[in-house]
Order: sequence, then structure tokens, then C-alpha cells
Amino acid sequence: MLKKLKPLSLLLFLALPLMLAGCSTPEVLDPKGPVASQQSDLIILSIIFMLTIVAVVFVLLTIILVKYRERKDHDKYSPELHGSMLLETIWTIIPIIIVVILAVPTVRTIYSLEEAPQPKTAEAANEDPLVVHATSINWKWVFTYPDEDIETVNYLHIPIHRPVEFKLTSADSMAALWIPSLGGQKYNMAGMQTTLYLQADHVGTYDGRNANFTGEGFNEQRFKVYADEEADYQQWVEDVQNSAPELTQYTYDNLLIPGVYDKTDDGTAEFNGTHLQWIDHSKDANYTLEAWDRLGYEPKNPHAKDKSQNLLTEDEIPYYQQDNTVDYSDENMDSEEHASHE
Amino acid sequence: MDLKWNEFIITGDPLILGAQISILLGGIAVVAALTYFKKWSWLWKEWLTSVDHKKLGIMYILSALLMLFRGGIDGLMIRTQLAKPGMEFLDPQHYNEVFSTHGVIMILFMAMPFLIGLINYIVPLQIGARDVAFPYLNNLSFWTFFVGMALFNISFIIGGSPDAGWTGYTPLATNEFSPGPGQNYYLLAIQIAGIGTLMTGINFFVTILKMRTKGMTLMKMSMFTWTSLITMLIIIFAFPVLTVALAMQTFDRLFGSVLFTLQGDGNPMLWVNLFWVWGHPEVYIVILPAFGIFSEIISTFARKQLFAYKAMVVSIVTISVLSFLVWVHHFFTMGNSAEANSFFSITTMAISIPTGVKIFNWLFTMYRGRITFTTPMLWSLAFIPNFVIGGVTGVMLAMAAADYQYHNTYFLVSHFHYVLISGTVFACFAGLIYWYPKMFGHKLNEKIGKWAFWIFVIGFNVCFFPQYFLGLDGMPRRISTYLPEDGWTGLNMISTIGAFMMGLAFLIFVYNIYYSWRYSPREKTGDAWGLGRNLEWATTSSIPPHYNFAVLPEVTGLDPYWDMKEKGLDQQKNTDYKPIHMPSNSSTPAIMSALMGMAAFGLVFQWYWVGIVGAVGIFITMIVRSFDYNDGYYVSVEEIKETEAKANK
Amino acid sequence: MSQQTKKGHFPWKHIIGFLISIALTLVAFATALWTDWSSTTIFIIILIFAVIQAALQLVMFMHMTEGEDGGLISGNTLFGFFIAIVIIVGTYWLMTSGHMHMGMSM
Amino acid sequence: MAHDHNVNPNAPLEYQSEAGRLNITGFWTFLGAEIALFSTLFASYFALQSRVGDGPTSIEMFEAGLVMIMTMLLLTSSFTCGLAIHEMRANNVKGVIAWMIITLILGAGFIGYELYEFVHYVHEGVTLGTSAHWSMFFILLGTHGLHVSIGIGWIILLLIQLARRGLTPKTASKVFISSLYWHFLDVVWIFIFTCVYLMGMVN
Repeated sequence: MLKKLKPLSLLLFLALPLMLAGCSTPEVLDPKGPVASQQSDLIILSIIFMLTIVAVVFVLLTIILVKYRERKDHDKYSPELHGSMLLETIWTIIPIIIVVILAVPTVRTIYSLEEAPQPKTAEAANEDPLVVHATSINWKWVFTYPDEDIETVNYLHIPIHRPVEFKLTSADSMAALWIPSLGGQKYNMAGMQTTLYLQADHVGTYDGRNANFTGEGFNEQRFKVYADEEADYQQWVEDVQNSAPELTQYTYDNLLIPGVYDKTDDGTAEFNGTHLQWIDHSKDANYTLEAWDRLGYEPKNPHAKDKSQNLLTEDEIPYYQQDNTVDYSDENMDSEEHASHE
Repeated sequence: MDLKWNEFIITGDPLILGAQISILLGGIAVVAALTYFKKWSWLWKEWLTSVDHKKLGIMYILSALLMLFRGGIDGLMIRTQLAKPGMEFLDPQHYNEVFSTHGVIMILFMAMPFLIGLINYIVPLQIGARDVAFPYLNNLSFWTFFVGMALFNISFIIGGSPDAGWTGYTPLATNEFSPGPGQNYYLLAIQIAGIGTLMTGINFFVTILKMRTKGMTLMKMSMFTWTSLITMLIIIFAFPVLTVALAMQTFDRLFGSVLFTLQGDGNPMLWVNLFWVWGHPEVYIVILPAFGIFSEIISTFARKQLFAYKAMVVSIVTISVLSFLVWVHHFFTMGNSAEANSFFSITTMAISIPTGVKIFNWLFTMYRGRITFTTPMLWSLAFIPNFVIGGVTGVMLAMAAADYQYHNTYFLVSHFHYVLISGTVFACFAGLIYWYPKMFGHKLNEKIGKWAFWIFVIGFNVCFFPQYFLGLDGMPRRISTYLPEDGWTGLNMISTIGAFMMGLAFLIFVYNIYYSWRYSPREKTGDAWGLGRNLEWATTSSIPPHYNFAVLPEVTGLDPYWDMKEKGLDQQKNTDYKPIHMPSNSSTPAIMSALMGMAAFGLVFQWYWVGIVGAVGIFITMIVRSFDYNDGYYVSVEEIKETEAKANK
Repeated sequence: MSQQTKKGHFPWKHIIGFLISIALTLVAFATALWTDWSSTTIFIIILIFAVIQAALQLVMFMHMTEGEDGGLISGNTLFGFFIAIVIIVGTYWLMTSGHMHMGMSM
Repeated sequence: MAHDHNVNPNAPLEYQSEAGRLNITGFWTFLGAEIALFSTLFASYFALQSRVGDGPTSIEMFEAGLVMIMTMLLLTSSFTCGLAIHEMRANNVKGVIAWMIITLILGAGFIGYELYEFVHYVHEGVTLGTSAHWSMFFILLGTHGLHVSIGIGWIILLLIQLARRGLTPKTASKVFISSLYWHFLDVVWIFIFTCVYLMGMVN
């Protein structure tokens, strides 16, 4: 029996490097920016400690199983041995020490992730983070550049070496914005806003996705992140400002209807103007359901035989003929905004 | 909900159609067999209305095995769908339903009843009691669990299964984003089963504290009894949280409240919070009894007393308190304040300290022992390295800043399968094999058992080890398919192969049950392994009589039965019999639970009148019960003599 | 029926408990509605009154500490209060701190 | 399960039989679970307290007089329930029944006022769906009210049994347990009174 047990533990040990060799470096351990680096450093530190613990237990287990298996002469058998203050203390103290060693950098990193990454050069220090509102909608991503007054669907461009301050929210289900190469995720929640700082230090195209389950189209709720040199980024912004169509409230409200974005071939789009002129989902969670009502969308039982929807066109809805702009800079937006809906 | 009649039964999916046909045929076969062999009355009188903790334990375990099969099929369907990029085996909606039911079933309708079944059977024996404190309640607990389970399981053929994940996060689970009856099934089925679990918690908590035989102080209880006691304590304080949370979501979905909704300024995150206030202690509810089982088996087959018994007790008590203080690690990424994340990071890591102590104590239990590699021992030994892998990745996940990269990924999926399978599932197998002769009077075949063991353990590692790397490579959990350029194909294929190995091992295990029933030699004594240490082995016959002990044993130290054997005391020589008082069977729990199931089924489809009729029925059965002054009956000395004489043959 | 009866024993304990309860209720009421202290001060004071009153009920009316299981029952109830504090304080802390509340309309 | 050899004739009636003692300890354990249950409701109430949406706030709705009456009714019922147990220990069945009936009347009065309060709110336009705050208010208060109503029904059943069978270890332990339940609901009410009403009326 023992002969079979040893290969098992060996197998586990061998599996690790084999796996690592078998595929390229996993995305999370191949950071492309300071946030992801901090996290990857922490992960590697913990892996070292954890592998040590695993090794100790595996070796001990193997030795004990070999030495104290049932034999003809059980001269090593001492049933009276059942406790040792010294050993107890050792294996209580050592884990405490390990936990402390891991807790210190963890807490430090938790706090540091709450702030934009430190700039590396003096000139970069003068730059504010680029603010991007990332709104999750079943099942697409809308990225809003408030200062540039543009909006994109399912992709975004960011300049390298400049922190990006993502303002995360959701129009409906809870999602999580995750760009593994640039750093960990945070939740997008309707009626709330979370902040996530990320930064790219290398030009490249990175995969971003929703990591939190949101239903049927969850799988396709992904996007590309294009990290450009500053000049290229500015060029892209200008191109969008010059060529993209104006975002209308009707167009935006249609985005709120659950579905994968398929109006264009590659599933992406860009607009002039932002939806923030009508709605900030972090301040009014109900907006999506009101938009459904306006457009005539009704949620249907997934097992219904007839799942068709009768959506109204823009001309059929008087609401869109009026100006529904909301000024969110006003603290008393609540009353105003509700008035505008009625 | 305007459900059309043609949407009531799910049609149009070949997989579901196949399940419907096999359930129908299986049902007909069972009914026919019971009728043919005239077993209906036997089934009702001897089993379904029984208050005997041993019979209830077996019924729990049978249900759990059935659910292991169902949940396992779900798991294999998930793995089949993910084997290659772009698979079209399941559409996304179906996939979502399958992983949601897989989670709920495995945790709530497999792991919990399996462990509760073992606890039911073994704990009263280990404390030298004749039954639990509240036998009637015990039967009711079983039936509420069973009805909840049945209700949950019919969802996939009637109306549609829940599809918002086993966590049922709002707002996804609200009416607007999960229309249809699926989520209602989730809420009501778990609610009913949860009430049963709470009753079990109270019942065994009182049983262990109050029904111990003479001389068995708290510090002389077996480790399995200790872990059961602490588990029950956790159940008592954790399950009410689930009850409330489920009720709140039910109100949102059925009665128009706006607690977790987008409307009315609701806070969907409160559900997430409440779910995990229960959910984290729940993890310890399914892991602590497993620790107990491993402790029993390792100490038995190493022929040594558990190393550092006191430290083991202290560590489980510590775990029970800490288990209520760590729930936030399930949502570090919710944008909590840095203070909150730091606090819960540290408490979570702190749990690894008592757990580590336990691991080393198990290792040193075997130090200077005489280890025999029986199948239950193999499962217990395999637990140690695998659980350590699961445990250390748990510490990694506890580091909130790093968790932003692991959260919602296959790294997490792998972690919790490592902990729950190598902890709970291995323990269920180990415990079942170990105590099998106590339950059925014969052992399971060792050779077939070892085949099942090796295939399962290797398959388990092949299935889940690659998933750590998939997670680090950015594969989120719960996606129904992926693209070839994601680069996850190879590892996913390996993982799927492993899953099927586990499936095969399960079939071998079940075959072993049949094979051993036919061919294994019947046990003649109460101490089937010859190495028993605790009182469950001290019964005269292999399967204890319904009163367990003709004369209640007296205990002087740890491992009392080992002690008795060492000192040459023969428990069974004591023939100073007195009439034994036993509780009567009762049919009200089954009826009451059936009414609960009916009421809940009505509510699932929002047929409120069915709900009201069911509720009235429940109250009537409660009133009937209140006026029932049946005090049980006495087993006469003659009957005891007769039974004991038969056992000693 | 051979238990020791305490026939005619006047229920002092209950009456005292009842009077204290009434007094605490009234004082809490007055503190909340008729003082102009800061709301935090008021909350703390009336919460202390509530805890005292609850303890009074448990011990004087419910005889928590009597019987052979008095210790067990008291321990269990105290653990219950510990869990209650964890759930309430923890939930409130999480739901009102951090980024969570930034977008919350008040 | 009853071990009848384990009878202690010196203890109060409800503690005399093994079954009685087990039931009482079991019920206390259940009350531990109830503490967790109500604390979850309170936690949710606090978390949702400020989420009033378009609806009114607590301070606009609560009426101090009504709350005071309800509190006094329940406090007094807890006291009379205690007196019933006091009579039970003096082995006076009639006393038990009399005090319990008074308790039930006071409890029914409490429920009556609570229903009045709810109906009144609904008339004012505040319902379960008004806002998260009010949903939670109705669920918290409703859960407590449901408990009290169940308690009333339960105690009525016990009084019938008491009238039929007199005081035995079994009926005594049942009545004692129902009294624990009743007092416990009063304890919960103290916190509802303090945390929902009083705190809601400050500011």
C-alpha cells in the first residue's frame, strides 16, 4: 500500500513545475503595471511560505507512514505517547509567526491599493489620474471618459504610466471589473460606487472581463484594454470626438436592455457625449427598470415558449422628445431627478 | 408570475427529457417493487415513522448518496461543457442552472445530511445513550430536510431550476433579473431544509450535553462527539441568519418588499452580507464533523490515543468562535473600507493556526503507532496532504490585497473543492466505510474499496489541481464557455478527465455496496475492526438493537472501549437488565413535512391558496401533536434477554 | 405530588422586577424624547437601559440561572448575545463604511 | 427520551422528570437561536434605516403615545405571566389559568394595537413596498407580532390541557416553557422599543 502512497505525493510535487513549464506564465503572475506587481509580489511571497508548509507536512507524513506502519516486530510502538507540551507550543507559535509575517504586507498593500499608484517621475506627479467610469450592464461594459466627454462600449484606451481611476458602478446585476494583467478586481454595484486604481506600464492589449456572475450573457461580458503611449491615446480621443456619433438617451436606454452588444460586428462602439448627463447609476439604481418600462421591455421566464419583446421606437415614446438632463454636481439632485422622471 | 400551462413542465431539452423518463421509470419500479413484495407497511412502520436515531441516520445517508449522484452528474455536465472551447453541450441558461443546483445540492443536500446521518447514527452510541434527547424532533428534522431536498430537485423538471448561483446574489436573483419560479424554489426549499437543520442542531446539542452515560465528562468524550457538539453550536447560531435572509428575499420576490432590489432604495449587498454571515460558519459546519471522523479513524488504525486531545478540543472551540468573525473574506472586493478588509484578513488567517495545530496532532497520533492501511484509513491519510493544499491556498485567499486577483476565479473554485472534497467528502466516505459494519452488519469489500479510493483521489487531483493555474491565468468561475485564444484549453481538458475519474470511482463505490451486501462475511461481534476505541463498538451485536445498550456502560477515561478491552472487562457479562423506556414512532412529522412541501410548492408558483391550505394543515398537525401525551413504551426484561441472547450467538 | 410548595409566598421578585422595568422604560422614553442631548449620547443611554431591562427579565422572570443547567443555559445565552453583537455591529460597519456608502443616496 | 428513574421530587414540578428538564434546556437552546434570528433582523434594520427612498422617515410616522401603550401592555403581560409561574410553583392550577388568561388578554391587546398601527400606516400610504426602510420595519415588527400571535395560540392550547389534566410534571414543563417564550418576546420588544421607536423618534 505504501508503495502506492509515495508516488501520489511525488506526483503532486512534480505536477507543480510541470504545470508551470507546460504553459506560459499565468496572467496574474505576469504583471503589466504597478498595481498588478504589488499583488503579484504578495502572491509570490505567500506561495513561498505555503510551499514550505506543504513540504514540511508532506515529508513528515511520508516519514511517519514509512516508519510506523504495522510490522511483525512493533518495537517502535508506544501507545502511551499522547501529548507533548513542547511540540504543541512549537506548532502553535510557528503558524502565528507566519500569519504575522504575511499579515503585515497584506495590510500595507490593502491600504496602498486604496490610492493611486505612486508616480515614478516628477512630471508624472503633476498629472491627476485619468478618471473613467466603468458601468456594467447585462451583458456589456460601458466606459465613460467624463473629461473627454466620450463613451465606449466593450473596449477602452488608456495612456501608459498614468494611473486610471475607475469609478465602478452597475446599471443592474452586480459585476466585477477585472483586468488581470493590470490588477485585481472590484465589484460594480447598482446604486453604489467603488473606486479601483489601475495603471499600465507597458504598451499592449490586455483582456478585461466581468468576473462576477451576472446571468445568461455573463460569459461574453468581456472587453479589450488598449494601453497606448500618451500621444497615441490623445490621438484616439480626438478621433472618437471627431468621428463618433452623438449618444442619445434613447440609444443609451436601449443598451440597458439585457443582451450582448451586437449592433456592430466586433461588438464595440464609441459615442460622443456620456450617459452621465441623464443618469449616474451609482446615485439612482432604479433608472434601469424605468428605462425598461419606457421601452416596453418585460423580463421573461427563461423557460417561456415565447420570449419575444415588443419594444417601442423612439418616436412612440414622448419621454425622449423632452430634455431629461440631470446635473449631478448639485447635491440636491435627488428631488430634481425624480421630478424629471415623472 | 404569469406562468403559462405549457411552461409548467420543462420540455424541449433532450438531457432533461432523459432525466424525466428515467425518474418516471425509476419511480414506477420502486412503487411496483414495494407493492409486489408487500413492503409498504414495513416501510412506513419500520422506517418512515421511526424515531430511532440509527434508522434516521441511515435514511439521511441514503438521501445524501442519492444527492451525491445528482450533484455529481451536475458536476460532470459542467466539466463536459468546459472540456473544450466553444462547446455546445449546454446552452448558457442551462449551464447556469446546472452549476447553481450543483452548489446547493452538494453543500446543503449532500454534505450536510451525510454528516448529520453519521452523527445521528454514531454520536448517541459514542456517548452511551439509548436515543437522542428529542427523538420525535429528530424524525421531523429528517422529514423537513427530505421535503426540502425533494422540492429543490423537482425544480429542473417542473418550472425550471434556480439560475443565480448557489449564493443567489441580489439583484441578479430579484424578480426583474431572474423571472420564473427557479429562485423561488431555491428560497423555499432551503428554508424548509434549514429549519430541519436548526432542529437537529438543538437536538444534538442537548443530547450531547445531557444524555452522556455515567462517567463520561466533557473531556472524556470522543473527538467525533466533540466536533459534533461544536458543529451543533454553530448551527444553532448560524442557521437563524439564513432563515431570516431567505425569508427577506422571499418577501422581495413574492410579497413586494424592496429590501434587496434596485427599487425603493434597497440594498442588494445586504443579502451578500447576510448570506455569508451564515455561509462562513456553514463551511465549518461541514468541515468540523469531518475532522472528528478523521480523528477517530486515524487514532483507531494507528492504535494510539489521539495526540494532544486537549489541544484538539481547544482548537475546535477556537475555530467555532473565529468562524463567526471571518465572513467578509467572501467579498473583500465589495469596496469595504481598508480597515474592514484588514481586520477580516487577519481573522481569516488566524483560523489557519488552530487548523494547523490539528494537522500536526493527526500526524503525531500516528507517530510511534502501528498503522494499518485499511480503506477508511487510506481516505483519512489522503485527507492530510490534500487538505493542506486546500488550506494553504485558503491562507493565500485570505490576504485581501491578493484576493482581488483570485476572487471569482478558478483559483477559488479549486481552493474550496480541495477543502470540501478532501475534507468533507473524504470524511463521508471514510466514515461510512468505517462505521458500515455497525450499520449493516458487514464490511465493505476492501479490495474494491481501494480501487475506488485510488481512482477517486487521483481523479480529484487531476481535476482540481490544474484549476489553480486556470485561475491565475484569468479564468473566472461560472463562465459557460471560453475562446481558444484564452489559452485554457489544455488544463480544462485535463480537469474534465479527472472529473470523470471521480465519477467512475463513485460508481465503483456503489457497486461495492451491492457486492459486499451479497458476498461479504457477516460480522459476529460489535467490534468489527477489532480495534474499536469508543463506545459505538461496545454493543453486543454488530448492529445495535433499537435500545443500543442493554445496560448502559460506565466510563472512566478517554477511549473507554479500548480501556475496557485492555482491562479485560466484559461489558456484555453484565446482565442486570431493567425495563428500558423507549419513545414511540410517530407519523405526524412526515405528514407535517409533506404539508410544508405542499405549501412551499404553491408559493413557488405563487398559488397563494395552496400555500394557505398547507399552512393551515401544518398548524393542525402541530395542534394534534400538542395534545399527544404518548410517553413511549417499555421494553420488557424478557425481550432484552431474548435480543441479547440472539446477539451473542 | 410531593414537591415543596411555597404556598402563600408573596411574589416580591416579580413585583420588584416589574417596577424596575416600568421605571427603566419611562426613563428611556423621557431621555429619548424630552432631552436635547446629542443623538449618540441618547442612543448609548437608552441602549444601556434596554440591556439592563433585558438582563432583568432573563434572570428575574425567566429564572435563567436556576436548575441543574443554569450555567449551561447562561453560557449559551451569553454566547448568543456575543453572536448578536457580531452580526449587528459587523453588518452595520460593512454596510455603512468604505466605498459602499459613497453612492448611496441618503 | 425519558429516564423515569431519574426523577427528582424536590425540584419544582416542571423540573421533576428527565423529559421536562430536557425540554426546558432544549427550549433555552432554541431561544439562543432566536437571539441570532432577531439580531439578524435588527442588523438588517440598522443597515437599511436611512434608505427611505421617496417615502417618509420614521420620525414622520411614529406616534409616541401608541408605542408607550403597546410597551406597557407587553411589559405587564410579561409580569402576569411571571405570576402564573409563581402560582404554578405554589401548585395552584386556578391561579395559573387565571394569570395566563390575563396575560393572553394583554397580549391580544398588544396585537390589536400593532394591527391598528400597521393599518394606519397603510392608510397613510406607507406599505411594505414603500422603501427598504419600511419593508424592514414591517418585517421586523411583523416577525415579532407573529411570534406573539403564535404564543397566544400556543398558550390557549396549553390552558385547555391544563384544565383537563391538572398540574403534572408534563403539563408544568409545557407551561413553564411557554412562559419562557413569552418573556423572551418581551425582551425582544424592549429592543424594538429602544432601537426602532425611540431611536427613530430622536432627531
